[in-house]
Amino acid sequence: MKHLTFILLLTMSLLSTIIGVSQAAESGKTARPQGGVLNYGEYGRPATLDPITSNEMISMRISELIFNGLVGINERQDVVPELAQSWDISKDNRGYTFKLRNDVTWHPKGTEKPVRFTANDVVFTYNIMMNPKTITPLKVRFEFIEKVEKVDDYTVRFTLKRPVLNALAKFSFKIIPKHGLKNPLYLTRDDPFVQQPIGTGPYMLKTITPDREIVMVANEHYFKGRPNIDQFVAKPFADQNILTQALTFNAIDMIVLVNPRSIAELQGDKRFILQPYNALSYSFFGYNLRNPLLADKRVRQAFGYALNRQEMLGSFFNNQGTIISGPFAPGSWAYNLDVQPFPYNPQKAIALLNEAGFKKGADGIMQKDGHKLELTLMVPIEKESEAVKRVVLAFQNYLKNVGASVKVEFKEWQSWKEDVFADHHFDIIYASWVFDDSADISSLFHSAEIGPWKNNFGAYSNPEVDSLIVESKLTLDHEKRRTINRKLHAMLADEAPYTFLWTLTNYSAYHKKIQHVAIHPYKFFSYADEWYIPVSAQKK
Amino acid sequence: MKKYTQTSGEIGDFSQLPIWQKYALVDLLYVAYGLLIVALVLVSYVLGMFNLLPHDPQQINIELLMASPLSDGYLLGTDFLGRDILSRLIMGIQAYFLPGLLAISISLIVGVVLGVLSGYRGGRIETVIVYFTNLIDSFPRLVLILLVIAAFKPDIYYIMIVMGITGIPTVTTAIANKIRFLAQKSFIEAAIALGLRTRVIIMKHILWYNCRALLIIQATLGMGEAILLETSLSYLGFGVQEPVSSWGNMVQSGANYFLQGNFWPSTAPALAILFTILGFNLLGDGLNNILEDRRGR
Amino acid sequence: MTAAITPPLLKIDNLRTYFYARSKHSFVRAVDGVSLEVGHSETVGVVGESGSGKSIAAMSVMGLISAGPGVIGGSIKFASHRVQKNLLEGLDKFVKVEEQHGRVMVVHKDDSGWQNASERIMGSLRGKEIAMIFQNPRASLNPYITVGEQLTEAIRLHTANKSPKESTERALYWLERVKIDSPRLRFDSYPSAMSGGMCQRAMIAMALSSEPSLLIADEPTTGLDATIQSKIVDLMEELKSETGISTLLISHDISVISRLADRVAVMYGGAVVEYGSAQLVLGEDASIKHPYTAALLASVPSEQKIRDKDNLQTIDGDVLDTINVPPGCRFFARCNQVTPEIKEKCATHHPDLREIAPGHQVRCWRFNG
Amino acid sequence: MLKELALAFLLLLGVSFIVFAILYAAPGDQLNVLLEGQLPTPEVRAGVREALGVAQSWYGQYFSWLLGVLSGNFGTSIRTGLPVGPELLSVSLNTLYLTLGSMLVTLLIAIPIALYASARGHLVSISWPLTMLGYVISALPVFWLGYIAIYISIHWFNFFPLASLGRQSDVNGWLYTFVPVMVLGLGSGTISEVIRNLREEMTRVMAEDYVRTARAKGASVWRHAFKEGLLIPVTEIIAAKIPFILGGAVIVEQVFNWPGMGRMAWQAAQDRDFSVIMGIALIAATFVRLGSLLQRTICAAVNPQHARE
Repeated sequence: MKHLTFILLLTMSLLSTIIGVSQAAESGKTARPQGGVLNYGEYGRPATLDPITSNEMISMRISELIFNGLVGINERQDVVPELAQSWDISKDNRGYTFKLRNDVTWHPKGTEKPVRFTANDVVFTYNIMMNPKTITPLKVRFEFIEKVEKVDDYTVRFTLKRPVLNALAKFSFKIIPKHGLKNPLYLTRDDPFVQQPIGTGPYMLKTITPDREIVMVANEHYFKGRPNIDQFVAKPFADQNILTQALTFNAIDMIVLVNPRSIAELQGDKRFILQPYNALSYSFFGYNLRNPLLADKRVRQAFGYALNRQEMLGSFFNNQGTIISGPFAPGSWAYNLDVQPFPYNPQKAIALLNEAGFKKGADGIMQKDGHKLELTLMVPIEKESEAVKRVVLAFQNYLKNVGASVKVEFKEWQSWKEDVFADHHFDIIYASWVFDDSADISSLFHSAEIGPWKNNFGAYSNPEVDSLIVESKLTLDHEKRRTINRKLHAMLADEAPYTFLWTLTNYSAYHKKIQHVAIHPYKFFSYADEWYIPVSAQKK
Repeated sequence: MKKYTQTSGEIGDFSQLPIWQKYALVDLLYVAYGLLIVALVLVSYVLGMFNLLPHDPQQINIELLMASPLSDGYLLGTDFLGRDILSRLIMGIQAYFLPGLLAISISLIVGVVLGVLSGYRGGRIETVIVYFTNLIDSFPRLVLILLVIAAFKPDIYYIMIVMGITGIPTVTTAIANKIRFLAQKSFIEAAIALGLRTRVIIMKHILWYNCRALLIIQATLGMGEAILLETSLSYLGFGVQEPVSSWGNMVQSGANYFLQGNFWPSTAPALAILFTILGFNLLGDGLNNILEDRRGR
Repeated sequence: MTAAITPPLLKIDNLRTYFYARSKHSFVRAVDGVSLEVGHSETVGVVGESGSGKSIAAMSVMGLISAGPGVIGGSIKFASHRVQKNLLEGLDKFVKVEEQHGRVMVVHKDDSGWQNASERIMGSLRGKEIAMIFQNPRASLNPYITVGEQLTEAIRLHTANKSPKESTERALYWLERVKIDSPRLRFDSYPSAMSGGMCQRAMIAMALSSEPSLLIADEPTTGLDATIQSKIVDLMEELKSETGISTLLISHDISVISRLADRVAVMYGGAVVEYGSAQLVLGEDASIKHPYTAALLASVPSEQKIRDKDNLQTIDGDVLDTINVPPGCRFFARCNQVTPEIKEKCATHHPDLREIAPGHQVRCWRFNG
Repeated sequence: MLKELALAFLLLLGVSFIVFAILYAAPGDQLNVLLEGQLPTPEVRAGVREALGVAQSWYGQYFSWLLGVLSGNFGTSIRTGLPVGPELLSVSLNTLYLTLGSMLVTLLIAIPIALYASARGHLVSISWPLTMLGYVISALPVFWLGYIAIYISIHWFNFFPLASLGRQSDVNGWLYTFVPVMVLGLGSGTISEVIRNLREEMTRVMAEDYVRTARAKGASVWRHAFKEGLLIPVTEIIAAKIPFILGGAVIVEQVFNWPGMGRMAWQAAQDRDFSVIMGIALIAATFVRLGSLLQRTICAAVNPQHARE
């Protein structure tokens, strides 16, 4: 399902997320068989294949196979060298100097002999990214960098505007080759590079079929050593039911994200492994506090009590997830486990509503001095939206039981965005935040973020929260920040600008012939170079 | 072995014969079935309108997702949200009834007018109209509709209006040809010679006497198409939107479980569609045969 | 050339062809017990008002009746030097007719069985032994195929001239034979480009080109304007004398019949009411005629009448409705020669065809004493 | 003929303009697809506009597109940045293949049934059930029919009819394309109409005088009825049905993962992908026009005199 992939800051390394690691993971880098092809199915076609302009998951997953960052994140969540072999950080925490590997070459461009990777490429990438004419979601995330300069061919120094906690992890952004682009100043989608990217990564793009099947082959000269599996093929599907069938019929070997309804079917099948990985996202109902009816905290809390989240999670997602109580990525250090999510308690809900001055009308709908408690729930349309439908309609029913009538209105994705973020023409929305490798909730609830195309779409404003957010931003002391965030969590849970629902566990399903599969929660293919297929299983 | 029987007794004036002796049995069966369906549609429309349903079609029941037919109180079982399928089927008619009629009337009325103009007047108007019809015909209907609703909003009325418009050419050309044919048979001259007023000729002699069968066929086909079209769009996610029920979005949501071997949730609405459309088509055929008084086939 | 010596070329016996009026649930007795003979190189004319069933009779001979129940009884014996067979051979087993006092009540018919069997019989004869030409020639030629092709098709189907070259020559020969000007040109043109008369000539050419033993001409002149009509008749007369082909000529036009026919059958209400040599049947003497024939003749303009300025008679009343056939004489209702003494019989009993002079039969109580 | 071509050209022009008008009238911004994943603040939008340099009046936009097309350049997809022309070519060929195939299926099934029904009254007993079957099948939602077909082929014949598999697979790759073609041919409501239509025509023609003549001269009835009773109606149907079948293709391509124009259209419609939508509309319309051109030429060839107008 479609997420609001917005850029929040919340550093990976502090996320003790369950990284899916298959049984075989422990066996160290012993000699593993090479060869074999891995066909994986995607729902939809990738638009662009480069790390800069691509703005949907499919493309990002592919560029994860083709490119590298200066640093990487290993399965244990530590920052590890990748293109940079070492780094040192200045006293004032504003200077980051990276020593680059000198044995890295770019994928050969056609027949030309491979070009070496140098500091120029790093500088170049940064400049491209920040150029106003480059259209990329990344920009926002690197505004904390003041400048970057090349020290020598294999050294670059970044200077930060201000010290940032765990800045290092942010240097995992992908590096693109200086010689790769047609236009040396900025990158738009009509540059051939976005369709024929060359990188330093374990796999190099071979061909794109007319059906936009992306064929990638092992990079013999990969600096971490040649990846085990010879070929990765991304196959686009237009129908999720067919996608699942394709797996069960061995037409593909892997589905990166299994549709909730198919989980049961695949669990039963011994040929496949269902591997959970943290979605790094949570779903919620967001309220528009501009609506006087919703401005009252008690009403929002009442809605919280009215929902039976456990039931929904159970029967819609067969319990593949965790119910949450607050705005932080579950399992993160900031998440306050002492705060309990609203229990299912309709009576309490009704009581709260009455307390807020609502009385049940003749038609069973609560009303307060003439105003009925009638609200519009805006939901974006997608072809494959069953889960969404279930949740929102269930929501509608639960609220009906406590005397609030909700009108569900499905809108085409773009106009939905316009309505919610530009015109604020809505009462309630159902959406999910997806945290990428770095996230921060400050933008969600700070009053400065109210306004068109700002993240605080619900116009929630509370000076206390504001100050807390600012505080936590400024402090560099980890413990201090932790306490602040826990406070923040408790507060927002009580204030209920959102009704926080749950974070779902994503599942990837793959044929069990594929060994040593570790999945990165967000980038997915980060460790794909270590996956392998036993020789016996390579012949299909 | 075919049997032909002479009416026994005095052979006199036969116009009094009951219709089931007048016309081919097949046609009568067709029409009967068609009328039955139409009646059912009307009834369920009314039922829906006054909400006289076994269950609340919106009421979801999370304990009982996708119950099989005849399970406690749910005659046709429940859907992926535990809502009563029967009630939603009945309610589903609402989605098509008026919009469908709108679509049909657009294509019939405009079609007839243009058809008469081009067939009866001819000349420059005709060329213009021909261009117009060809123009509409050049669009793949579904693509056009996709475009429109993606551009504006997925509203069944938008869909049906577009469908109505795309339906115009068929009617227009049919009517125009009919008129030309009649003109060839110097039928119209005769009428004019009889001193009939143009309006009468067109309305009564051309449209009513000679085109009614054709129009009926078009109308019945139109309703069928409306339903199928909405279904296709539902599959693409642009049909009637939840929680409002339409047969299309019922088939679609049910079909998500089809390949897993759970056929019923999609089969139920699919059958509804099947029988209804069949009814409309047969009604058209039967009436056509009877009005043209052809031997039933 | 009377039928006595050799078996006649075509001998229709008590042919009955009914149709079924679905809307009225009863039979249209289009042909109701017709008997006829066509001798070798003889032309028999069948005359009668439209709706008297003459065309249906002809079609029945050709086995072209497709509406049910169609032919339900009788025999059609055909005997040329090449073929001798009953065209309804063994077809009776496909029909079961239930009658109540002379009136057919129920017909069971296995249409497909009948059709297939009849096709088997007729297949070898149609076009080859028996050829047919129709009224309204322009519609009777295939508008999508050139005249020449339609001719050569017939020729290749039924004669020894198989090769395109031969058949083309043959076709051209026949086109000339029927006096189509510039046949080579016409050969390649489509019927739509030709006049009605021209088309009829082409039809005739097509019919004769396969040198059949019997030609059935169904209203060959109807739907053509007068001058053309007479031209066509001239042509047929000529061809008759040249080829001596036996012809069954159906027409409502006495003048045509009188010019071409050796013998004449007058049909009324699906039955033959008078049958005999042309000069007898169409002669002046009204006293030995069936009243209907007399009336028919009286309604035709002849020089004589025009000279005497006596005005044309018309036959009052309408053509007999062959669904609701009265028990008595079918012409009774319109007959102007009913005498009080026979009135009773006329009203109640159907007279049969009886020979009042050698080779002259009439179906009327006046002659049945 | 020349006139026909001119008309066709005019029509294509009209089509492109209408589509353009719709796109232009549509609310929302065709750049949204680029701004996915970030908050498209006015500033960002401005930046994008500058980067793409699409600041044109509507007619400017239309005519620059038109000129481009006339010079063989269909513009580039805003989504992928790829030139639309070549992609459209391959994709539209796939769709054409699907469309023609299904057309063939429809006719192969409809014609015998129709002829049966028309041939003679007494064959009714046989043709009735067939006709019914035709009606039933074409009253089913086409994607559901597709699911049934997939289910059956998986569970009964143990093969998975995905076009993509067919391409890389062994000798009988055609089997993979066979199922979708069947589904489209049977479904999408066409077949019943085709049957009805052909039946009426054939029956009418069988009653024509010249057919009787043919029987009377012992020639093959079918041969004589062929042109008017079958050839012409069939071509007319083909011409008339192309737009519908193209519509059905959208669905079938989704179900069977068929890399065709319909899928592209679906995606593009959501992205407001200007050049792609325009291109597709143009190609589709061209197919339709070609169909009717074909039909007219055949009619003219069959019978130059236009015997029956």
